[in-house]
Amino acid sequence: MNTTGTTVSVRLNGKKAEVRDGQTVRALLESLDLHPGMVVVELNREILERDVYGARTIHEGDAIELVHFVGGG
Amino acid sequence: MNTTGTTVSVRLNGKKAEVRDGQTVRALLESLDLHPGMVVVELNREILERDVYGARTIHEGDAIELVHFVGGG
Amino acid sequence: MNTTGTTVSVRLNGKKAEVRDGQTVRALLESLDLHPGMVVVELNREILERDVYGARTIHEGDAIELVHFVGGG
Amino acid sequence: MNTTGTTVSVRLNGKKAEVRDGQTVRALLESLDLHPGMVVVELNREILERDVYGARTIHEGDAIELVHFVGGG
Amino acid sequence: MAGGETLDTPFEVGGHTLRSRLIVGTGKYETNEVMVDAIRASGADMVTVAVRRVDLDRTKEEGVLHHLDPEEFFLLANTAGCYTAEDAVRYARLARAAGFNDFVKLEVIGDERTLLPDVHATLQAARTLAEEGFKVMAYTNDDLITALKLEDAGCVAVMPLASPIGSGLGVVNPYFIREIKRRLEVPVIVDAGVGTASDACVTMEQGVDGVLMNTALAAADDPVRMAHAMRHGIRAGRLAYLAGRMPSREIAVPSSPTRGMLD
Amino acid sequence: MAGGETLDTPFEVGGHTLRSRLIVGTGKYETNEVMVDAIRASGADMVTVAVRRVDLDRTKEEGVLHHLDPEEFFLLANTAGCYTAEDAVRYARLARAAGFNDFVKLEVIGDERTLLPDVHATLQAARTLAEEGFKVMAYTNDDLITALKLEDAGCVAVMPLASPIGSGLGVVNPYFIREIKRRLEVPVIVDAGVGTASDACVTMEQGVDGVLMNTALAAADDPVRMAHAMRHGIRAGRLAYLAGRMPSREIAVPSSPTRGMLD
Amino acid sequence: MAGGETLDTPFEVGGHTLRSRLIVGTGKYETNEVMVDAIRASGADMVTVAVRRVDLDRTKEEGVLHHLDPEEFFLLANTAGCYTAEDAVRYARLARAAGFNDFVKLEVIGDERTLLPDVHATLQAARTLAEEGFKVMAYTNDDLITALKLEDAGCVAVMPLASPIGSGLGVVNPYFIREIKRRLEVPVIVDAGVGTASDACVTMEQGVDGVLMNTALAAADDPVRMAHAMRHGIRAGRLAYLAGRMPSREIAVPSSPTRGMLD
Amino acid sequence: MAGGETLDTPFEVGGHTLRSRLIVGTGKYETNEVMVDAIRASGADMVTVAVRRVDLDRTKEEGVLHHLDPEEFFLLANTAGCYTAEDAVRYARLARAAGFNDFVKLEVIGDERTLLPDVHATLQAARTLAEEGFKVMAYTNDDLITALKLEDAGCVAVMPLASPIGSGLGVVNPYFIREIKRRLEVPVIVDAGVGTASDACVTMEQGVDGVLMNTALAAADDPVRMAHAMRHGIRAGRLAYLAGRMPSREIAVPSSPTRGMLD
Repeated sequence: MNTTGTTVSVRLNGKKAEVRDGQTVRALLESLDLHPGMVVVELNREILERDVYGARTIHEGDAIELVHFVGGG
Repeated sequence: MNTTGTTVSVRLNGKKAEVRDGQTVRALLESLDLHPGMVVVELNREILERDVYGARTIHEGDAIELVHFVGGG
Repeated sequence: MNTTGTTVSVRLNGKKAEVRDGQTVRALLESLDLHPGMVVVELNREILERDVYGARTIHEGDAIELVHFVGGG
Repeated sequence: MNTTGTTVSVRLNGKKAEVRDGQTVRALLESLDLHPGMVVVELNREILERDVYGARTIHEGDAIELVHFVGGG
Repeated sequence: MAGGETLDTPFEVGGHTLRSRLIVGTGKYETNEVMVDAIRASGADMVTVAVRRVDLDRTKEEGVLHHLDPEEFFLLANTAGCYTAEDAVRYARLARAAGFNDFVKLEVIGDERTLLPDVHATLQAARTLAEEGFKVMAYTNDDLITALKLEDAGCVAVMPLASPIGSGLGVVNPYFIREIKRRLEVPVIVDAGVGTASDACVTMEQGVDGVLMNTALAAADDPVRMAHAMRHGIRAGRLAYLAGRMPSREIAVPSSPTRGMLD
Repeated sequence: MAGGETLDTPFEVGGHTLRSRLIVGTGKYETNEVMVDAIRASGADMVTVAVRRVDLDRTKEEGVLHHLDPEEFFLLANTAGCYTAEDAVRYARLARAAGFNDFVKLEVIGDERTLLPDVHATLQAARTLAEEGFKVMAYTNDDLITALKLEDAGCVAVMPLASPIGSGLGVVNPYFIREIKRRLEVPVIVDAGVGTASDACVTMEQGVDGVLMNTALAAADDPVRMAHAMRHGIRAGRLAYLAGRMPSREIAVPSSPTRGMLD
Repeated sequence: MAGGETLDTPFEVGGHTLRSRLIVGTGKYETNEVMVDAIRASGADMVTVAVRRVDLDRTKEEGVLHHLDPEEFFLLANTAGCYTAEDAVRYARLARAAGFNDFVKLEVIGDERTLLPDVHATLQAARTLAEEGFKVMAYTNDDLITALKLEDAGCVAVMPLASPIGSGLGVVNPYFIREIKRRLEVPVIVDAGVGTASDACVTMEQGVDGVLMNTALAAADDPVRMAHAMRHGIRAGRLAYLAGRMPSREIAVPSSPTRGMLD
Repeated sequence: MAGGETLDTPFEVGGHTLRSRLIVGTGKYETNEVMVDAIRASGADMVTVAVRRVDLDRTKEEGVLHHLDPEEFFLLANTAGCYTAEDAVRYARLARAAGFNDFVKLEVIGDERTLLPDVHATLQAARTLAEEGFKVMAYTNDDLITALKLEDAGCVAVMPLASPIGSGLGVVNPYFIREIKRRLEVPVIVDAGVGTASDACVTMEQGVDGVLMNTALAAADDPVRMAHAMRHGIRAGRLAYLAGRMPSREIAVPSSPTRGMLD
């Protein structure tokens, strides 16, 4: 896996962001201090099962949505 | 008190009735099998205290009303 | 009738006023430029017929009310 | 046009009916005493312009609907 | 509407016949011109006026007779502003002394905030005035029992409120208004509370004989146009009442034929 | 009423100008004479008719044109009785083939018991008919979103119900009717549910452009008198809307002056 | 509900504290068993009873005390059936002579058909009874002015109707009920007219202190279940009043966040 | 209330049994503490939540799961904020991926100002989601025809509005709500519009299976007390419906005996 630490540009929750190229979703969540069980991840419009967070990696131009439950009626 | 048993006509709860002359209110209630504590007696438009039931007697032409509580809204 | 023109104090429509002693009601209305047919006069709580305006005179302490119709619901 | 007078079965306003084979729509309306201007004719689900009533002819198995305006809300 | 007039029954109060079932007040208009135009547009022939002191400082000409011709309109004086039977009787006598007629719209208010009538004092004043020969049209609340007593007292009309004076809430309690009309023989004229044309229409649909209003016209953005609206609303409600409305039901019923559909 | 006419704004639907804001149906009258008299009394110039098979057994003359002169009244054919978009389109085409005009009152019913419209099928039919050049006046429920879609589909008028056909319950949801009027550009004509004159008046007070009714007239005890009542009710509501009603408030406000009272 | 009790304020009438804001009648039940079960289910601790002649023919045991324990329930005798102030005073004195308490529910009826109170006779009787030391709870109509006079007369509670006795129409005029509550210092208990649980709830939401009902329970298909419903309805209305409802508005406001939506 | 529970029938939605007929939202509370206290006071066991982006700036902790224990409450995710069928489907899938259950409160809004549902897009989304195995509880308007189509589409519950979201206008059209309940087999849960306890009570009296609310609690002056009020109001309405209310009539009927009066 990539360790050089080169960064790539992605769209994270609608905003431009820089993340390590090839970083896994799990690593991303950890870096954001988000508990995997508390969020749902949509990568390029595909909803990810939690058990693939460790396998799926992030690359240039990816669109990532991290959602959760908030108060609503 | 009168024991001869001559009877007199009275108006009892709106109906003509024959009762022993000089009979006490208490005696009347007993003869009607009414518990004094369950009724209120009005004799000729005068409401009687319960402690006079034994003293007040009934005579010709008296108007007697025996009332109690019934279901109502 | 009085012609000296000495004045007296009266209560006219709730306010203190000075009028000529012995002045007639008609004269009062004229002095106020009020058409007799357009007002009703109450003198000391007595409602005056119009035909007595020329006869009834005003004296010290009289309470005079001049009323008419105004818009109302 | 056909003059032999052999009849054919058609469905007229939902009911089975016998009409002269090859009869024109106009002739049908006349035979039914219906003024052409007061009805609209649907022949086998095709709405007919009034100026073809004289040309279009009726044949075995045709479904004819003669409709008009009635009171409605 | 010409021919239409014949569709309705005559309307008489205290021996006086009215062409219109709408009676209007003359208060609270921005100008006297608007007042007169609105009253004419309303079609009313009876108008109410109040009895007040002449303003001797003459800041402005308040006398309503300078604007309304008593030949054109029947003047119904009220006792508005009175809080006791005595005051109401006094104002009624002053009004009659003006010499126009024996009618009075009796009003005895019981509370400043709601302007609700004091039916106890009203009944007392009504008896006094009726004995003095007044033709009393009594403003009251929507209580049937008081209405019956006012009729017994000799009032020529009983005038229950639809809702508080100037509130514009319309007929809050149609049941009571309807029952008052059912039970009285003298005309029942709903007084106060009407806010818009549909209120007037609904009120007349209860079967009452007429409606008296003031604020709904004077406080409308366009009093004259609202007066036209009220004229139509009163008439609409009256005719609908006489025509007998369709029954209302929760289940729908088609208005076009169900037969004659195509295959 | 003569001069009164000028008090209102013009009313145009699909390029056709109407003198009256009241549109009436021609169904369910006891006799054709009463129907014609009632329609004339209502003042309506547009009347709805249904498309049905000619009764070949001629039990009686059903054709409404034997009683109504197309020169006197504008005929608005409806698709009443249709339960699918296809049927509605078929009936609309048959109606247009009659040669009077391109207007159609589109009606696609979704349920026999309530006669409520199937707004999904109605929208579909509206699109088809608008493309075919029909001037579609669409009967719908009181849903704003559907109303907006019908306008987008090209309908020349949207006709929400006040309450179910023939129910006579009046405007059950004035909020929705008002909002539909606020948001649409094409005329909004309330169709169905009006039961008496005050219902018509209240409906117009919501600001809508017109009202269509049938049962309220045909099922009244006296249809002709009720037609007069409705004519007045519609006009009353319209003028009251334009006049701008007084604000309503819970606290009373006197209509006679509070100053000028006697001591 | 346990902890819930603490959510409400205490309720006291004439120096007597009540646990429940619901007061119930004891009339018109099919059986005495159902009456007792329903009253227990209602949670009421004050119950009304009527004063009547003993039935000497003993067709059946009418005495309500054979079924209700005066230790368990506070007996409020009424003067139901009286049409004059004199009769009402007589019945009140008879009731007090029964020896339970000095309270009386004063009722002077003015009309057989509507059973509306004669507020004129009621006021007169209230004055007499208050002078004799009775704790008068006066049944009256929804007239504020009469309510104020009854309070002045010394009544310990004023009991305006929601609608006529046994009508089940609910609170027809919430404005008047609300205003009566606003202006009086003694408890205001709405008496008569409640038909179902929501009526009880709406009544309490006006801010009144309590509700008295009878027919709504006795004439329900299942009086005991309805009694449970009323207990909850009264409590719901009371707590909603104390909680302060949201403002109502015609325009919608989202209950979920509008931000945080996805691209 | 303990024993009371047995007075009602069980309430099941999509195979899940609910103890309470009240479902509450979790939005718009001033603090999370008040939210939790209010929800507990309401007695609700199903609560709605919205799906939104995580706020990466972490201005504050928005995640509702930090405050509500999924073991204590059944989480019903909604698609609030979606204006197209596609968006609603996307949000529903994201919600299900959270791994709690297959339920979704489907909401497709058609207009920002009124937040009224787009019933056309809602129906389309409902079909898609039902096919994907979702247990769809569909928010809709009060149109019976759409409700029937939603049931056909496989929704486990249909949720008509009482009035617009956050309006607090209560049940504006009880006829339609009642008819929807009469005709559907799946549970009918009224969603949106309830403003106070009596609204909840009236809603349940129409016979519906439950009520969903949010603003009425969150926007009350005292949300916790209002939650208690709503719990009682829902129960009162449900029991009153089951108990069968007395018939209402315009004429009064005495609740005390008419016989047995004195001379």
